[in-house]
Amino acid sequence: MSDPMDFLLLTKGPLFNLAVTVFALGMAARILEILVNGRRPNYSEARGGQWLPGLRTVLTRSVADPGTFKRAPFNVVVGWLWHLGFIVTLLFFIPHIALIKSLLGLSWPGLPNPVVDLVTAVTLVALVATLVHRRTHRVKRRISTPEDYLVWTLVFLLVLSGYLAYNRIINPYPLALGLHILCAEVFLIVLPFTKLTHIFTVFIARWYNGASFGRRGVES
Amino acid sequence: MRVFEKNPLEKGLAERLREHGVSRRGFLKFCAATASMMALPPAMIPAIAAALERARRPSVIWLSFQECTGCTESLTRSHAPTVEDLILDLISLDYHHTLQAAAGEAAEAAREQAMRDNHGQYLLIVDGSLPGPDANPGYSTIAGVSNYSMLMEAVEGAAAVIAVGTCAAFGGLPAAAPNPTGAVSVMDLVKDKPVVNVSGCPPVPMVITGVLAHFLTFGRLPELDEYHRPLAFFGQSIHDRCYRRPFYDKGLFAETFDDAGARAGWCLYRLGCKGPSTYNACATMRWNAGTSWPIEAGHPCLGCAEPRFWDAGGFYVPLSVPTGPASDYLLAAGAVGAVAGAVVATKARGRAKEEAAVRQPVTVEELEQKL
Amino acid sequence: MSERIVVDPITRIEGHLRIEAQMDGVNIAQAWSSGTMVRGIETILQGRDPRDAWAFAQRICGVCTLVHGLAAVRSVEDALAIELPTNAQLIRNLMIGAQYVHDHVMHFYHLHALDWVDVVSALSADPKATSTLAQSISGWSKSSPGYFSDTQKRLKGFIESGQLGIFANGYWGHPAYKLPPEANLMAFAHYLEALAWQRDAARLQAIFGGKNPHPNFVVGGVACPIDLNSDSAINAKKLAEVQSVIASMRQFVDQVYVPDTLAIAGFYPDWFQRGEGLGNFMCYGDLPATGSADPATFLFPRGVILNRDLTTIHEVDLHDDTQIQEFVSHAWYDYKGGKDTGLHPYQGETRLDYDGRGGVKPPYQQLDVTDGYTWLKAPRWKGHAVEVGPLARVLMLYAQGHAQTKELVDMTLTTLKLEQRALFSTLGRTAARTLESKIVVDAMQGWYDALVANIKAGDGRTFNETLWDPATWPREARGAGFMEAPRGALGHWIVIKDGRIDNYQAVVPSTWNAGPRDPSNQPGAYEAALADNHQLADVKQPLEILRTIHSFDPCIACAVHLVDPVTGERIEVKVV
Amino acid sequence: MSATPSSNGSPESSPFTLERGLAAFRAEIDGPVAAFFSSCVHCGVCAQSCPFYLETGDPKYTPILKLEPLRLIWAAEFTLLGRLKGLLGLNKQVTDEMLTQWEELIYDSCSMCGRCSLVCPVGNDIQAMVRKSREGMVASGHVPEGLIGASVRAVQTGSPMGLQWKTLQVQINHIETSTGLTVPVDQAGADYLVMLSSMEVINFPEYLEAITRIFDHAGVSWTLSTQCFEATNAGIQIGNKDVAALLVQRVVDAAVALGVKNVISPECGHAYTAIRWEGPNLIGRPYPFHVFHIIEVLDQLRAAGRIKTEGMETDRLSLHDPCNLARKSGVIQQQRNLMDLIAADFVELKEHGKFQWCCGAGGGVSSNERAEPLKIAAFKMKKAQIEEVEPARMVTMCATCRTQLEEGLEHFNMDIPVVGLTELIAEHLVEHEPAEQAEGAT
Amino acid sequence: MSATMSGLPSIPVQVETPAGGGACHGNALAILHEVRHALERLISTGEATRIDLHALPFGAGDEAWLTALLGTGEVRATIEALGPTSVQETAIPGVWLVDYHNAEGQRLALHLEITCIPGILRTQCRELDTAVATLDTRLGAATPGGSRPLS
Repeated sequence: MSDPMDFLLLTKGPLFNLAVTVFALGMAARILEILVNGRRPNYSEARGGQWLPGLRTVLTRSVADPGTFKRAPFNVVVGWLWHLGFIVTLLFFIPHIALIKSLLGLSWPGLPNPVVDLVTAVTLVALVATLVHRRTHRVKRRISTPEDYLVWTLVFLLVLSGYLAYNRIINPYPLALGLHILCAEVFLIVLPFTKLTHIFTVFIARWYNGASFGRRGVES
Repeated sequence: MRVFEKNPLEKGLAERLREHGVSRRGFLKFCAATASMMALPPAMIPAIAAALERARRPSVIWLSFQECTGCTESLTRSHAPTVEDLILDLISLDYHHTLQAAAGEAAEAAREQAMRDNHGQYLLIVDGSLPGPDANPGYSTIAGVSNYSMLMEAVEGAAAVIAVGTCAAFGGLPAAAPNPTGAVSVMDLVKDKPVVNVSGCPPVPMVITGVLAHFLTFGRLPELDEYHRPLAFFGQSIHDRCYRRPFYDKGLFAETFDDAGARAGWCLYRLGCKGPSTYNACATMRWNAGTSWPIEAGHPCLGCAEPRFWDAGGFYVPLSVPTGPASDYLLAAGAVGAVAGAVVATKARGRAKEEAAVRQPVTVEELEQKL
Repeated sequence: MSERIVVDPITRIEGHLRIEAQMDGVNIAQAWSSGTMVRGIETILQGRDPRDAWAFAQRICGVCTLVHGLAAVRSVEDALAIELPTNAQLIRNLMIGAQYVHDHVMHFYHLHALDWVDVVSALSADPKATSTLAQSISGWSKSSPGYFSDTQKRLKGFIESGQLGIFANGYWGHPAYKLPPEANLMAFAHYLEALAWQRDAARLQAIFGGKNPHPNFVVGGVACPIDLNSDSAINAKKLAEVQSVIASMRQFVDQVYVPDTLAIAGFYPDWFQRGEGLGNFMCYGDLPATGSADPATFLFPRGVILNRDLTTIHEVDLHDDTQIQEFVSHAWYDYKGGKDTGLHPYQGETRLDYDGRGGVKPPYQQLDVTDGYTWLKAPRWKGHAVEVGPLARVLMLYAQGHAQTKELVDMTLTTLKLEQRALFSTLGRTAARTLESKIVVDAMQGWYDALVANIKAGDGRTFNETLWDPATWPREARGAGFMEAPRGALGHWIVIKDGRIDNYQAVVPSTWNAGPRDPSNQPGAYEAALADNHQLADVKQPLEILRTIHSFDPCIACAVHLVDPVTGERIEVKVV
Repeated sequence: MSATPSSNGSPESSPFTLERGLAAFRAEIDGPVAAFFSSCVHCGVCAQSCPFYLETGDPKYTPILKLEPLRLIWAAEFTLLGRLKGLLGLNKQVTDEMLTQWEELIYDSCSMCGRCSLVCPVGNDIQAMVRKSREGMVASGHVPEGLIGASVRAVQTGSPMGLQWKTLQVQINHIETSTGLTVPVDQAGADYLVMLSSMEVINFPEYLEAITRIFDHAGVSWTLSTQCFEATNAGIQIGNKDVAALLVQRVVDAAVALGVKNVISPECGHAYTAIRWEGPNLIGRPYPFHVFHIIEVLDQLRAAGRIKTEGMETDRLSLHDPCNLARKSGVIQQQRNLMDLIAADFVELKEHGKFQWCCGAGGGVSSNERAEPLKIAAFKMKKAQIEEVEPARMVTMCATCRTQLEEGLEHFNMDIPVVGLTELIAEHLVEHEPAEQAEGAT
Repeated sequence: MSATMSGLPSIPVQVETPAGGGACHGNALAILHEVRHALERLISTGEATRIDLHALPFGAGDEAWLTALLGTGEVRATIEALGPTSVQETAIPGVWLVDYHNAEGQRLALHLEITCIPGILRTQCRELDTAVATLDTRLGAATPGGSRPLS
């Protein structure tokens, strides 16, 4: 299996199936773990609704409040930068759209490749910055676990391998593409079992938060 | 590698050409065309001329195994040099089923004669895969001899082996899943002789002749990539050299074969083009005397110069799409996962509830004890 | 036991063919035709996307490089009832036409001519006399004494080099060669010219299909869009190139191929008296005049002629499982229902069983002809062994009173002073190939004009998108894709389940012609033809066998590619 | 700064065990907890909202870190991966040692102000999870002494400070004398049952007087209850639902006994949270009455035109929003409406309303003597805010906040008096003939 | 047998060709920059450059665009050896387009030469060896009764 084309086909075939399987299994389990636990009945007299405030928080929590922005500008700016970069690259790069279409049957217009390329480069720089920040900021350093570094490495390798493959810096291309897909597969496999879960559960968490505060009449 | 030492009386190429009335300018032009064909920079033309002055016709033995004759057909489409120039002036094609006059025993005798006369110096060209040593030899025989035996016998005295076409180079179609005849490539079997793979289904004709011209010109094989393919032709991908690449970069893609994008020549990535992962010379050499090439004629690249391209996902499925039924796995595993998650959560909830039922409330008396 | 002649490899064909002939004195008493290579493409096709099938099927053969691809595409289109845009049908016709003419010319000059032309004899020709001969039969421009002199000089230099290359060990000087040196020189010159010409002719497929060999196709039309204002589509420049290729093809057929055939055939009248054999002929028909696949509009009609009776044309139904069946009683396969049963391709089943079905362990001297002796099956139409190919088509056209065919056939018979009976022969087959090239190349101009007229009328459609997405397909479908390939009737049968290929079967021209005996011991077309009045002047140089076999234009890779499509099982056979 | 464990009793003698604690932790885990832990990315932004971290600079006070015991239990028992790891014995265990270490983090350095819950990018309600964690801490016996004391006193005497009705009666008498008004006691069928907090009664007796005057002015039908006057709930602060439920039940019983329609929570933050939000859930059913904070009631009266004021405070006033009232209960605009009635020079602190900063004393920190240095440290955040706008006086509406503000400002030698909003309103009431007013009241 | 064939009809349809001869897909422009550098080298050091256009990934319109831009200069020559080779000076002095075709008119190579005179135009020194002999032969053939060389 040292052959790049064999390697690519392995990653596009059996390994991808495996990754998707583990991912789907794990992620469904994670979400069910949350939903089945549910919430206890609340007998207090509500001041506001839950559904709309919940959904509102799902959206608004993406934007930091001015005080947080002032006190943690790095977190906010760099966090935004690389998250946005990652999402743009993931969802608006034509080959990714083709992949998603094959998996889910959904499709949408993509962005020009040079734009995605630039965004990817910015994402990589931002990711490096987050690592430096994690190592140097006393709070982040204190609360970081090995998992944080593992996840950082996976995300970085995922973006980096995509960048190298697109710019054809690693050759031959089947090897480069295979490496990128392999990174994506490892990413998918660990996703449900690490903090990467937040990609999906963040919506649930924010909703619960917004609903809880909203019930008490606070826009959270 | 020692070559062309056998027949000192034979004239060099320049002299042979002069004898049929080809002028010096004609010879220089031939050299220019040869440089272009070998994908060498024009600055190499004087060196090529000097080498071709002396070049003699090497003996070439061409074995056809599990093949479709597409590679030979492709060879006959070469316009620089033409197949007639090739077989009359440049090489001595001593065994080739499709072209040779002799048949049956006479044909085999010609092969054996050439192998004896040019022992250690002939070029062995193979097209088609062959059933491996572990497969039933009856799956492919010539003159009652298994392909495997014939290949190994012919390799013994060869200076080098050129595997023409993806079947010979990588197993190709016969080796596609589930490989019903146990087909293998030449490279799988030949370990002690230099092997050049001229892949493609079929190969670009000028790439076949280009490798022969290189051998003829320089008396050695060209520089190879990790798949033993000549770097001069397989060094860059179709995608890197595709004239439609700017559309890829701009994100302009044909969605179907007859839409405005297809008519305007937009990128065929979404129609399944394998150009990015395919290393071949189609984009620059093009086909049939520069007439066109698949992408120019609106069809995505099949990736035919790459190993296992038959099994590399559908031809109309974009390169980034997995080859397996991943979405089925997604659904099935999602369902299983949901059940597993629900079970775990329910179990944990159940335990918490059981504990709550027997829970001992905290009392002030207990708290007081702590004071 | 009397002498058994073995010719293996049969060269100047496509694929791996072995002929064994049982001699009765100087006569061939019986012959056996054996395909000695198998790949298993149908097994490989199982489970794949039907839209991809053409690319796999196309690699069945690189010589008739178009036909299997198109038959595969048509099988899917038949299964899904996809309607073709007019332009796509016309472009396909042009590509098929180019295939015919290209293939037939190459066959005549490069695969067949050396059976009739003694290259060495050309050295003693007088260039001036050659020129006179050439100019007497055709207005072809390359016919000056200087031209023939140069050609002769080149040949001389080549032969004197001592390295004869592809001409080494030919049966030069064999008493069966009858051409005078001048005719040999002219033919040799045309051998080289045809090599050059075919490169140009192949460009037509490249324009529409991207390359040749193995041009590209798509289910539902053609991949090349039409846009007169685009550089990247079929535009006026490319259409003009197509026109120029057609013109060059017509010129070569008219001025070189047809005159050469008649000239050479004139020296071999006895070859109009042997080498036919079966007397049964079959055509599926092809080359629709419009986008529809209605056999009534085909240039080549569909039907069967039995026992040389041109007055009755029998109807052929590809879907009727009692009509076309394949037998393996003398092939290296086994059927579950027993080796003597016959199966229609939709139910087709095959199991590789070399050792169990009489395969002799290589290296071998002789086949065991009492059992399996080939990788070819024996297809039969209602139990009849039939011949397919140019002779079948020309007879069919002739029987139906096709005016141009009648004119061409009658002209040929008159010129060569032959009776109609002479058509049923080795050279009748070769002549039929030449004549149908003329018919097809003339028709190409008509398709081209229709294409241009259609584009001018504002129709630029080349592709029917409606059933491209497998999600739009029925869960199960099956269809038959047929063609008149240059070598004869070709059918691909496909069964589609859940968007994937469930079963795939190809019954190809050379299976009909080169196939072995069936359970009732009826020989295949080759075998019957060789047993038809063949004497060998020199058993060591069986030139006569080559002549008749080559007259069929064998394409053996096409014929042997069958591995169990039902179970997809790979049978491992260990050789003891 | 190292934590000093308060658990002085030997484990054998203690009724609280690790198992009991773990069960209590477990019982608190629900969907939101699972969603929150699943989503945390260790970004550390919560630290930037925590006065205890910001003013000490010690990263161990990062809010999310305070939840580690709860998280470990969730991860091990409520996730598929945790169950699998458990089979292999790979899960990290929650131990007594760990809980001992965490006691400081969960009690001393957290006022449960909830600011972290509002800034967490993934939406984790950290404050709610601290509240939940305290259940486990109590059940496992890892609680600061001060809070235990308060709880015991609250249950045993009815007040965390040991205050008795007789003390309050003295005060009532005094008010009645000074105002000439009657303080209604045990008036069945009154519209409002007014609850008090011991701290107000002891430190800020002017509150009750102010209420008496305002309600009289507005003609509100109200009463006190001898059965229960204490609204604060030490059970909420210590984090035990048994104690909390006991205390809430007293309020409910009193209200039901008098048949009031509404219960007014005093100028005390956590009391409001206790009876307004947690109460019904603690007793497991909805109330037959409504609960309002006094500020809400005053604003309703203002809006109805039933409060008429005259004159304005002319010095620069600023407002401190109690966490429990503003951020955690949505009472934000009401106090501003009231300020507008009486303050000519009202200046907002820069971050206010739901984004206000905690005074540092809530969540039981003020009852936890050991936490004094942390409490003062946390106050620096508030101090900085106050210094920014340089008010002459601070206004607030929570006795704990008011005490902390007074003590803190004094600690830093800042001469800024702190007043309760209710008294401020009372001071500006338009004077009427008492008789007329009394008629209206009957 | 009819040996006639239909004459080549004129191009059947009108095309709106964009000015300049075709669409530029991007690569032609890069070549022009390379030509510019080569010209500077030719001027400063006299070094000639040859660019093989056939080996470049040109789109259908690129070549037309490039040749239209380079324009047509004063010199045009055709060499008949192994098929025609056309040498055309472009409108840029010193930039030559050398187009090699085989006997069937198929293009073998297309070179841009940046030089004073393309090498293939010059008389070949190797052939000068036989020049006198060839002339003598022709003289001999042209002189009745044969003639001896003048020298």
